[in-house]
Amino acid sequence: MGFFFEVLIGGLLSGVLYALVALGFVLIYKASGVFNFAQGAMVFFAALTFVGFQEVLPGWTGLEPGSIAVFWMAFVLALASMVVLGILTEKVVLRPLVNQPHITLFMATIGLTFLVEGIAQAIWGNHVRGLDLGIADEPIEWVLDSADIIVSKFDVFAATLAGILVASLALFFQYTKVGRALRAVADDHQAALSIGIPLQHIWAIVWAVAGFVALVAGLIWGARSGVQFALTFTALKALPVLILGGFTSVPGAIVGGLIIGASEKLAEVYIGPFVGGGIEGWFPYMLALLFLLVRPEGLFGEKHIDRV
Amino acid sequence: MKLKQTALIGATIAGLLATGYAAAQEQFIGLPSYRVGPFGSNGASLYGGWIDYMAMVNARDGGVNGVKLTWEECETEYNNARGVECYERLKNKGPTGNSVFQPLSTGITYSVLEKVAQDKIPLVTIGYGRTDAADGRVFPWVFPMITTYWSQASAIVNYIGQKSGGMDKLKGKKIGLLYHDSAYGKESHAIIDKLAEKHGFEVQKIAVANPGNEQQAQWLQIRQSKPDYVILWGWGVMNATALRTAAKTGYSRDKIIGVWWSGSEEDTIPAGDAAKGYVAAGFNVAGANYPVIKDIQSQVYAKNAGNMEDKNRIGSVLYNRGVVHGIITVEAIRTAQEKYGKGKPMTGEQIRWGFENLNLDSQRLAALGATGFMPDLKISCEDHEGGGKVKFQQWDGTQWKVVSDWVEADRPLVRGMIEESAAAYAKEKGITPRDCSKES
Amino acid sequence: MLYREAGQFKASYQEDQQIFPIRQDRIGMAVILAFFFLAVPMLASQYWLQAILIPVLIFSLAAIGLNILTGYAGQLSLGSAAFMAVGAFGAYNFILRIDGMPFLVGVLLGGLSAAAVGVAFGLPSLRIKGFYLAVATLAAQFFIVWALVKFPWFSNNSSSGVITAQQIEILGFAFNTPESKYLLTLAIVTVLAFVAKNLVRSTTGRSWMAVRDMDVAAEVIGIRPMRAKLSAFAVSSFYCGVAGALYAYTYLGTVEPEGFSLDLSFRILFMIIIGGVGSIMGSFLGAAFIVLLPIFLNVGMHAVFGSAMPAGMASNLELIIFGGLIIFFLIVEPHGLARLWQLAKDKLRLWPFPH
Amino acid sequence: MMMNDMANVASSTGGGGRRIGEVILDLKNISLRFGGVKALTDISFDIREHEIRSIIGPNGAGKSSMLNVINGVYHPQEGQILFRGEPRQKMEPHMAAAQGIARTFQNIALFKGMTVLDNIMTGRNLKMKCNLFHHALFFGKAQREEIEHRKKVEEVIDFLEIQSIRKTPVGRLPYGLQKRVELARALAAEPTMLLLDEPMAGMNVEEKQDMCRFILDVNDQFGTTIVLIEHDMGVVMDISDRVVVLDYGKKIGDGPPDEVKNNPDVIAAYLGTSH
Repeated sequence: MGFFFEVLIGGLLSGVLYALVALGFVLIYKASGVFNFAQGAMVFFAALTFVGFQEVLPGWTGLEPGSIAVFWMAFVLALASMVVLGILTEKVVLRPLVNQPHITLFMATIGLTFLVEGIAQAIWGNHVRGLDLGIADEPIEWVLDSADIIVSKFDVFAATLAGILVASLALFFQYTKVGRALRAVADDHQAALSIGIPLQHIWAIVWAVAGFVALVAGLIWGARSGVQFALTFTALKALPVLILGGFTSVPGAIVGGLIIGASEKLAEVYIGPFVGGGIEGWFPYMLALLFLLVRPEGLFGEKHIDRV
Repeated sequence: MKLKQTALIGATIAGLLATGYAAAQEQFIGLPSYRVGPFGSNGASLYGGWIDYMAMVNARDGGVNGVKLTWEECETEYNNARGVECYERLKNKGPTGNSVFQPLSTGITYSVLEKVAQDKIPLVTIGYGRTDAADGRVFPWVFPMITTYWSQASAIVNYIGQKSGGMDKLKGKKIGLLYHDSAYGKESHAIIDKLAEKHGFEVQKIAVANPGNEQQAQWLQIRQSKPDYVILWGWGVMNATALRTAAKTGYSRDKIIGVWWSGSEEDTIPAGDAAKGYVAAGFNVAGANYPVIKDIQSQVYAKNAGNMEDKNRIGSVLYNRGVVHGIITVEAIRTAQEKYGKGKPMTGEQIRWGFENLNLDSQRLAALGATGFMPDLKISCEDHEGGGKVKFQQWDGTQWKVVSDWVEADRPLVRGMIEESAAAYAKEKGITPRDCSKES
Repeated sequence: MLYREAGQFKASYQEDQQIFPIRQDRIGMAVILAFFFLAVPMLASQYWLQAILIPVLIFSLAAIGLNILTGYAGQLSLGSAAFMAVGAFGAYNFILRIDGMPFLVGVLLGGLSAAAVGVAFGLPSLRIKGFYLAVATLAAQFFIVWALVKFPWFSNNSSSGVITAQQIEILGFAFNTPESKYLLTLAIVTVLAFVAKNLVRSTTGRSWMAVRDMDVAAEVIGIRPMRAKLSAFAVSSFYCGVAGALYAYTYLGTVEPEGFSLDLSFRILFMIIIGGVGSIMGSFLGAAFIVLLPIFLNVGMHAVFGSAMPAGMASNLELIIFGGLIIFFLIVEPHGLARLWQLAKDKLRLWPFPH
Repeated sequence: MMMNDMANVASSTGGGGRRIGEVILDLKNISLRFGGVKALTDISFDIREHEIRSIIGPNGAGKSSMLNVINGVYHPQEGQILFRGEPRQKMEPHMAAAQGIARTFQNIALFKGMTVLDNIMTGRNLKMKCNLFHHALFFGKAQREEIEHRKKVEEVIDFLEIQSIRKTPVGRLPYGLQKRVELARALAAEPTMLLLDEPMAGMNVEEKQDMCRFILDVNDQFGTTIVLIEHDMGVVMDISDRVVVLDYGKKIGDGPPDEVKNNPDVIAAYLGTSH
């Protein structure tokens, strides 16, 4: 039983990280109806930019490598880059495609994925880099001693961070003027426009926020498995998360992430051995596929009625 | 469609003509490199080392007996189709065509396996590729040199035996095999099963789905079944993740033995402290303190040349592996020149002879400044592997430290499997194996 | 002046329904076919045949497949490469396991296996649309490649999972030179391209497009969305499957499941976006473009920088150009190169009198 | 000559002339809900063969929902539908099409990426027998069939006077012409019953007159039963045989135009307030 819980807890905690990537998708989808396939590439771009600045800043400023000052300067610069990237994307790529079919926008973001990956690697090079956030990825000892269950300090830290991020986003949407405007936009573009909400202004903000979320996700994933190209694959796992949670729901992204994280780990451990293992690569997608057949709108999504 | 395509064709031909071809006293080496994509950082070090070595030979010795080495890279992105295109593009360049094809990708190796015999270009796969091609009677044009995967697996088991105090102590032990769930990873299964049977240990095979950046489930399984050792048969991001997750689940890193594609700085540095104590096999070692590396520093980098953007990587495992590729390529050309005429560019066919008669004994290695850097090597008509030895290195947190001498594989067992598999291939393809007693 | 349709009148519906209603187009197509069937094998070097023309033809076929599904029936798929894999491994196993299996029948059966798998993964399309479906096809992409690696039966228990295609033989003639492989590929691709053209201009094609443009309205006039979507999946996967079989037999010779990666699926998608969504001709243009561009860049950069070329620059540039072009085409010319081709022809139609 | 052809088509489908016949479709106590929202409540009325039956009512009265129930896009939770006396079970739109029910839509539902000709050809879909393999080969059976149906389609094109735009992609046509093409597509199916959802919305007077003429011609020459939703009361009262009035999903009136016009409920709920 201990083993089961160990797998379950580990799965839930890594699910939080999927949720973090999925959150970026949801924000943009809610505000502008775009399914931003490039969110994964943005996570990669963010992490790479952060690590890149961390490398070059000591040379530019004479600060101690690895110091707190360098960390925060790199963070701010990376965040600024993400905001610029987000706003540019909105202005250059998506605005000209307003009112095009969803599928066209989706394909455009696939193009954006390649563009962003290419630019990131062209600027920073493509060797693997480590990223240290100062929290060791080790078991919490008292849990290990008392229950013989492994719970990683880093995972708990990451989950907490993700929780804070989600909570502050929720507060932001609920209580700020921009947040309210954003929800109005999400409900009905035309109506929002007609009551004088500056749509494009809002979109720019959303893309910037999505860039911020991508940076946080990139830092956590980068610290977990190194900053490298494979981060873009990880981000793909956010897709089944979205299908489970629904494209428009922030809590959905969280719950979906937890379900995907836990079920893929449990499946690998309990079903994997019977079919030769390695099923983690496709299991979440299959799960999402089966789920789609039962409830196409996701757990928290809105049911869509075709009108003719 | 016509017009546009003709225009494209014309322009590409112009491009093709504009490069390459030059004076006759040159030996052309096509480099199907990969520097972008998921494995780009590995490719950058490997091909960097190889190019630097050739640049050093040109600078220090004026080439091989006066024949300058020239080369051109062609980006494969580790993709088979692109690899084939590079093969075709490179094959007729230079005065004598491409000297040798070394794609550093098993997939590309398979894709050109049959073409090389027709085009008469030796295919050299050092530490990857088709294992049974070590039977030179069936595969005259293919050289899986120094150590094949099977030899490596066997040497790792022998090393574990040594550490346990003798091969008989392996009985009843449990060894985990954490492998990349792909053709590459599965290459380990047959030989490990055979060895398990022979020595009486138990194998637990655990697959990791590509790309391998999530291994929580696998390591929890390992934590539960508590194997005595874990062999890490990974590639790319999977390696660092394995080490980190092992740390997370409390599996001792000095019980993890990696293969050579899991044992480079590219694997340990991203893992941070979690990599400390980890042991990996290699047919070359890390370190910049070898005369051959020092020559590269003084002859190439001191003159502001050199291929590596990141100079810290000089002397890394993969960089040095690239240097090994350089040494073997250059020595094969040299050997060929001794038979077919010094100071002349060699054809692919002549260089094939050079590879087949390559003999890097300890004396030659010393002359090359590579004593202890790579194992001694003797290729023959039957045996295109020529060594089958690996050294083990341990990561101390900042660098690799050699912790063993050259460990041999169970040669009779491996050779038996190679011959069996090669014979099956020969039968399927209707190939009559060469009679090596008639080769000169 | 030469490209003029004046004076060509259609006296019957039959004439009006020809594939190429304008006489010059018919002549042009005949010239193009003659060029590729007769002149190219004599003139082109091995490099051109093996490294460029054969893959362009094969990818054109895969692109036609995806175009049928995405361009005509409006269902987005990110799993084209996996269906190619099914075709390749299917053909391999049919030829391997059934004695005396003729090559062409083997390829056909490979394509049909892909069609069957395609229909299975197309079932969700009855309930879901757009990027939801894209995620379902991702499931196909990952699952199929996993299954081919995992069950050694598919690769005839090869220790490495790599299959080596058997010698191609048709009626005793062995296809082992680049020229003969090229001609075989060209013949198959030409026939299937015409078949695709026939399908899209018939009732089948019209029901695909109807479902694409407005599925509720299509159903109201009596088109069964299920039949239209599943037939699109079947035909599309069949094309991808045959392309996969050719990829193994006439192009690479050996293939491994991992070769049919998500990245390849994306590339095929790019071919149709750049070449022209909903255009058979566009599939050829797109395939040629996507195959040639990286080679071009690489060669071009070498010409400019020589061996001092910054490492990886060509490939990063390639990613940037691909991504940029996708966005550019979607914004500026959603019908891709095929539309530009059409515009050029329209200009030519008026030339030399522009008004 | 062309009109004669059309008349032949019509007579072959059993119509011809304006003799109002038996009840062809009988709707009994239909109720339709979306979640908690009631779109239609307990509605009953019938449609007779060859008549022009109009459904009117203010915006949101449930008119379009009614048409969607008739051709199977929506499935009412309660009530019974009898088609030629047979009760209908759960049915899909393509089955309605197979029973000879065609329709046009309030917001034009043409296939935007296709030409006018191809759009109208889709209307022949149900009558074409060739399968995918015939199409793949094209020559022979598929080609013969294509030509045969092309002839019918050309008759419809002539009838609606849209010859000049045959090869134009419908997306490029002005609104009025698109409506006409949509009608053509419905007619190409040679329907016994034609559902028209605001066919004249957004048209100028001249276009309206044309459309009116086409509707009357269709009804007159082929005997096609017509169910019409229209806001223009002048048109409705002019051409309808009987009119159903809906308000808030309920039926508030039913009968010949004159009777409905004078129904106090209708005047109060509808004619008196809006329009």
